[in-house]
Amino acid sequence: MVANLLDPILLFALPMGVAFLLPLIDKLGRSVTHAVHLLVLAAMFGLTGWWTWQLAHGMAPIEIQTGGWAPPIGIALRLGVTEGLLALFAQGAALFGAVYLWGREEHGDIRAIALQLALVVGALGLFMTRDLFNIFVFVEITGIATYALAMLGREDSALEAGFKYMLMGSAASIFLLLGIALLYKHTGHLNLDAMQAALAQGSPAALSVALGLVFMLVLVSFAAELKLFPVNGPGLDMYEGVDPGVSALMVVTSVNGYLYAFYKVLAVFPAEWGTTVSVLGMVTFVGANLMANRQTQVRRMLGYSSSAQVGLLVALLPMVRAGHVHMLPVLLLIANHTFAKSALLWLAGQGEKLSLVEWRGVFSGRTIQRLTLTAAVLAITGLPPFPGFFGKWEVLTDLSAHGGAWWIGAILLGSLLEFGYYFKWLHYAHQGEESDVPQVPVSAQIAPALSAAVLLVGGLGMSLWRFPELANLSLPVAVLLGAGLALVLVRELSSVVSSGLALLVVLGVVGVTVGAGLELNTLAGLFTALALAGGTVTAIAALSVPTLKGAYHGLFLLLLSSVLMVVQSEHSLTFFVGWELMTWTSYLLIAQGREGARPAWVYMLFSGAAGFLLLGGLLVGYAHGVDSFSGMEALTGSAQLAAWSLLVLGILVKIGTVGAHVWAPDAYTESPDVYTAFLSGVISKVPVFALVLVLAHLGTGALTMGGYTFELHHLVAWLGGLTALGMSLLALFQEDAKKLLAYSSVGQLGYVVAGVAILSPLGWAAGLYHAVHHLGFKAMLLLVLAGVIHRTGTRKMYEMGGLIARMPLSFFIAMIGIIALAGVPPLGGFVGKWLLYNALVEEGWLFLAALMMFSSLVAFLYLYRFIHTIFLGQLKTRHREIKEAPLPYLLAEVALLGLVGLVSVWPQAVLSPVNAIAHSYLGGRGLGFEGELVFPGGVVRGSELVTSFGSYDPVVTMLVVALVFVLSAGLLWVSVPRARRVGQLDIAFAGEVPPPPEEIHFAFDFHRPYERVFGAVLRGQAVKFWRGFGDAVEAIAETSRGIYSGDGQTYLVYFFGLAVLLGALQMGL
Amino acid sequence: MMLAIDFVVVAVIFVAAVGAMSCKNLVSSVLLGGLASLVASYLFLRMGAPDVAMTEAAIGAALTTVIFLVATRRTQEVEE
Amino acid sequence: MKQLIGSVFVLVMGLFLWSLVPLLGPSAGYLSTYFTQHGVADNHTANLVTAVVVNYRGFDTLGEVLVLFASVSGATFVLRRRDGLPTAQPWPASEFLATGARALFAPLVVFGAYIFVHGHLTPGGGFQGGAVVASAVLMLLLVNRDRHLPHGLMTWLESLSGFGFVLTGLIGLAVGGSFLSNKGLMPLGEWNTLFSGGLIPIIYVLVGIKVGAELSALLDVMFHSTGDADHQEGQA
Amino acid sequence: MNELTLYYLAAMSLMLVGFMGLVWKRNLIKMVLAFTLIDTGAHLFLVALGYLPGATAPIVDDAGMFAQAQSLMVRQGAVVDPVVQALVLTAIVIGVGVTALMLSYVVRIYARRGTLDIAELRRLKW
Repeated sequence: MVANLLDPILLFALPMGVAFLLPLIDKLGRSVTHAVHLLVLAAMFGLTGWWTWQLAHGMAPIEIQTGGWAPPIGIALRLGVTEGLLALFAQGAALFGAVYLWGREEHGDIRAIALQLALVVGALGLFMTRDLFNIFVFVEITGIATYALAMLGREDSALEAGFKYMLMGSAASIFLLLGIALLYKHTGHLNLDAMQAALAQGSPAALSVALGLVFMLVLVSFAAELKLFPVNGPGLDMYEGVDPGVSALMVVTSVNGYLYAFYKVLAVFPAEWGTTVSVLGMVTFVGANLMANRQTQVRRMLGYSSSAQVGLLVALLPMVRAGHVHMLPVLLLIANHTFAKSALLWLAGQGEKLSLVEWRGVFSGRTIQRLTLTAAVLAITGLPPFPGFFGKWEVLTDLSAHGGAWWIGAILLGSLLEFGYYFKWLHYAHQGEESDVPQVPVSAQIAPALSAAVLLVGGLGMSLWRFPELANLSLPVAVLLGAGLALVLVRELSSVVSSGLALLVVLGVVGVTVGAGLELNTLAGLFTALALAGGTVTAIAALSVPTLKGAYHGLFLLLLSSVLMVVQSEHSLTFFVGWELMTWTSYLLIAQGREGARPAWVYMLFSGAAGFLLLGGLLVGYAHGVDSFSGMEALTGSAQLAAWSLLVLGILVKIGTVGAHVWAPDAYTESPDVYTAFLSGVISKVPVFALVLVLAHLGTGALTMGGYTFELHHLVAWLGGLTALGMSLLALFQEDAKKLLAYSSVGQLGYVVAGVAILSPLGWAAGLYHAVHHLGFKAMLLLVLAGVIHRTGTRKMYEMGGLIARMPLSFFIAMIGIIALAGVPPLGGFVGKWLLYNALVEEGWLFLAALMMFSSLVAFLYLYRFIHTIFLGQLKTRHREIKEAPLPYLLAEVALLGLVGLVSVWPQAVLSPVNAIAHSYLGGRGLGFEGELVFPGGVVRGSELVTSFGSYDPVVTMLVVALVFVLSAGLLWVSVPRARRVGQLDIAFAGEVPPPPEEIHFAFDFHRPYERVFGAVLRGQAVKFWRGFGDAVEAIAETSRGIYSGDGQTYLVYFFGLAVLLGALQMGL
Repeated sequence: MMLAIDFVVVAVIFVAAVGAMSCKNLVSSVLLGGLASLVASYLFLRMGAPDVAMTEAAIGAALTTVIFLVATRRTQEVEE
Repeated sequence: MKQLIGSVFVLVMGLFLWSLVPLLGPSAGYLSTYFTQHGVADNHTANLVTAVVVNYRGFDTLGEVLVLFASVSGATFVLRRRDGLPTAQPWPASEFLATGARALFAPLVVFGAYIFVHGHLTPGGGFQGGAVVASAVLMLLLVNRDRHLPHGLMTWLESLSGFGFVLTGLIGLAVGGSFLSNKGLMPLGEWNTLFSGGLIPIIYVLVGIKVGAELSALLDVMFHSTGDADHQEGQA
Repeated sequence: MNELTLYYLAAMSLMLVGFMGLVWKRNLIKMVLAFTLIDTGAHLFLVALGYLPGATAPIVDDAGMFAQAQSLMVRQGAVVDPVVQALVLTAIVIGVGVTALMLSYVVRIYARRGTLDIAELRRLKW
């Protein structure tokens, strides 16, 4: 008899009984009440967990009867795996919510706790009941509990919001009641299963009109409850107006409840009507995410976001029902939204109604909240390793297998819009000095942190369980991930300790990798070597930067692991997980720069777009059953072209080719100085890796139109060429030395892109050789500059000068770097360019070859300025006493010098692996190595590079150049008389007021003549375009959010309008 | 005969409802609303629903009207 | 403008709904037929509506009680705040009315109790009876604005009757195998007598007490949430 | 016109008047009142759905009917549908709860803002 009592109905009886008894319990003391509240929630969680565990391990769904009557007579409930999981999310988050609201009802009374319990009961009822009218009752329970709780805490705005919300809710519940009554009349049942069976048997034709109207009633009602467009106005007001603790509860209980109840009700109607639902949901998803970008109130922004996320889930429900999408990923998305949104709302409870700008610095020095906010934002925007990523991934792959291209497009567009506002909030909260916003109580800090922890653990666990290929990480990746995560969590660890640890980890990983035998003759091997080389050097240099703490070094290790993950991936999923990890770790690293917040935001938007384009390309593969790059060779025709275009477009955006380059220079410039070297040297090469893969497996991108075939890789090569030219010209006009190198970096990638895009062995040799060599010299130059900035404290070139006297080593290294970059013999720059010209001429692309040569000339101009303005000329007075760059910088630079020297004198070190790679993908013969060089000490074979046009021997060249240099230098030393030094103050002013110092500096606006010629075409064109684009998007958002006039009556008119629209649709008018 | 009475009753309901919505004096509005509710309970009775009729009379007509009256007392009694 | 558009929407909606009416002829569906056939035999209640409300759909009714509880809690929550409110101006109560009200109080309570005790036999039940009890309380509040309900007693009544409902359900679960089951615990009794229907009268009495207490509390708070008027901002 | 159509007409007209009130009236109390009218209309509509011409109320209070009921022989259409009535009972009680909560909001709003005009409650928008 007592065993009977262990029935899931306890999940209702327990909280209801306690809610009724609460006034009596409270007589024992308020702390007893709190304890009982938490205990009840915990007990429910435990029971549900126990049942769900059994259900997940094969137990049949538990059918629960009430009143002693089996369905369809009595009210039946069901506890299956889905219901169990949903209940667990709701109970878990409500438990955290109770922690958040701990002690907040002091101002009101004990009823607030009873109402919280009622909300949870309502949600459970909505999950579990199989009875239509019972759904109505539970909708009312959650609704009324929400209206009542709205008054917890703040007053005026809550009053207004609550009342408007109640108006809409009442209209919705009347519609629901009418719909339920008509369905009952129609079928004679209230039990959903019986109803479904009755309707499936077919009904009189006349009644199908009625059914259409019933569908309208139910859909409009749920649209209002779920806050879908355009009836979400009062819902948005709720998020803005009521205490975030309450709106969080609303998200975790009632919203999820309505969602699942709607799913159950949908099953009654014909499947094809689901399209209307999906369209409504998707419009909400895209529209609300768009409008959220114009919000300055964080809480209202979160409201728009909730509307959007629920819209996405609603759109997916009919697809789940049609079997196009699995239920599990949708559950993952629900879990993700539940915990992430509640955490964000609780965090938004910091202070009263802060607008975005006022968030500046709120979390500075508040470690837990800072980490929580970052994790929650990453989770809600669907980035790995959080459940939202895996949910979205699986939904998208499911959709792609069912031809849902438009849905995929809409989902990706909405997700990108979501990036815009969430990362804006993140960057405001992360930047600036500590603000004076008071700290919230401990319970309010713990609750969001708990949610974030659930997200992280749940996401990792779920992903490993669902995608075993992700568990298949190489040891180095795993070590870097673990160490990185650990360092991120102890983010305030001192710079000395954390940088040392990071270096040790990197060295260890290098040791393991080399010890395991790194195969350079594969693409993965080559790029692994590149990443580890760059990583080691940057880790060494970082030893000398006292401002970079544990957070930086942890993120750096995570970033390195993600790069390895990408280049070693064999599966589209692993590739994309690595790619997105790389995107956000890099974002956070850029944001650590002093002025890095805004450039990092722009970076994130472009990277997000790039990621989604790539994802689109990968999904074309999934649509044809292909889940890896190598499998993509099977694609043909339009699928091949679609995949090619999406992938290449994404890669080009991520590289920052001309047009999409606007994110790059600022992001490079404002990053921490050490990190810029890694960004330019390694991270920018990862898309190059992807480009090689895509071109290797998907070919030239042949576009056939009207009998003509155009190969799109020409276009890519030209874009590369134009990038090289355009960025070099822009580099000319920079006063900021770092920005000059930033533009130069993007420009140099243009050569790489052009080379790779030629899609010939020789072209690849040129491109990949240059990619490796670029790591050497550009990282070297950036580190030299980092040292200079470290000592002088400025990036403006006109504020420097004559530093050769104080920093001779730096000067020497910079000079080598510049020679390497300029592409003149005897260093590797020449080898790369010589190969590129050969490859271009071989293909007959002569115009492009000419363009490339011209842009090489432009590089001389800015390089000259770089070394001349910084190191030569007169030393500033204030720089008289500065020292040479710190030792770690110099060590790193010397290591890079070694790399440059090696590939310059012995290009085969890179070229022979590249040759092998090119051969394995493209076939044919690439480059030849011939000749024999006889030294006094021995013979070097194959030092000569041979193409069909000629040959080049770097060793001989090096020897000749060295000889000529020594001879001419000696001659000059002997013959030219000593120069007289002129002090900086040997200038007299004849009583005039001198113009501002930078204007009389000879290096200021040095290349003005060129700017007069090119500036009009170049300067700001792309920036102007993107700014205009952004303005247009914002204008659309601004106009469309005008429909939320704030008038509750207008909202009701929208409600009626939606009813008329859907009714007309259903009646076929 | 009964049908004729029903006609009158429905007419009364309609008039009371329109009156409740259009009357400037909120107290009269509320009372007219209560009247509509009371007359509706007669219709429930006619439809073979004495339980509903009782409930509508006790809760819908009486209690709700009282709450409304208190609310008007505490705010405004005339629509502005 | 907004009003005109809204009216058009409402009219079109009305047309939609009205177009249904010809399709909704009199007919009895499965559930309806089942309850009319089996209702008496299953529960020995004369009033089929009561059988449906308390037994077949008893879970709904529990939910309904929770709704009432939540809304009264909500009203209390909204009105009884730390800062004050303008209270209802008392209606002038004539001596005649006052005497009548006092005289009516006891009979009304008894009448309400009669309704919920006989819920399984005659029209009416816990909700209607509870409402009548509340109207008795209303009489008192009307004539004597200063009278407050005895809060201690109210709390006990409210809490225990609600909890009792849940407990009865659990007893049904333990004995009859499902929540709120009316099987096996008590004899169903003789039809059309007071002691029939098994647990149904017990539950309806509990509901009656609960509803009466909740509605009385509601009236109390509507009348009595006193305090000084706070500053009225944005006075129109 | 038969009586059932008339009942539907009553239900629909109450709902229509209520919805019109929601669109035209900006006074908060009027809006809440409009909802009670709509509620009443909806309840009439529900009960009308279960109405059978010539049937009695679903109360088995005479012995002859009881005998039929005991042997599960109640004539189809002898009593009206008890289910919708039970649903309406529930809905009425829920309705009064919502109305009470709305009105307490109205009282509170008036105390804080000194207005009953819905158009004045526009601090939260866009």
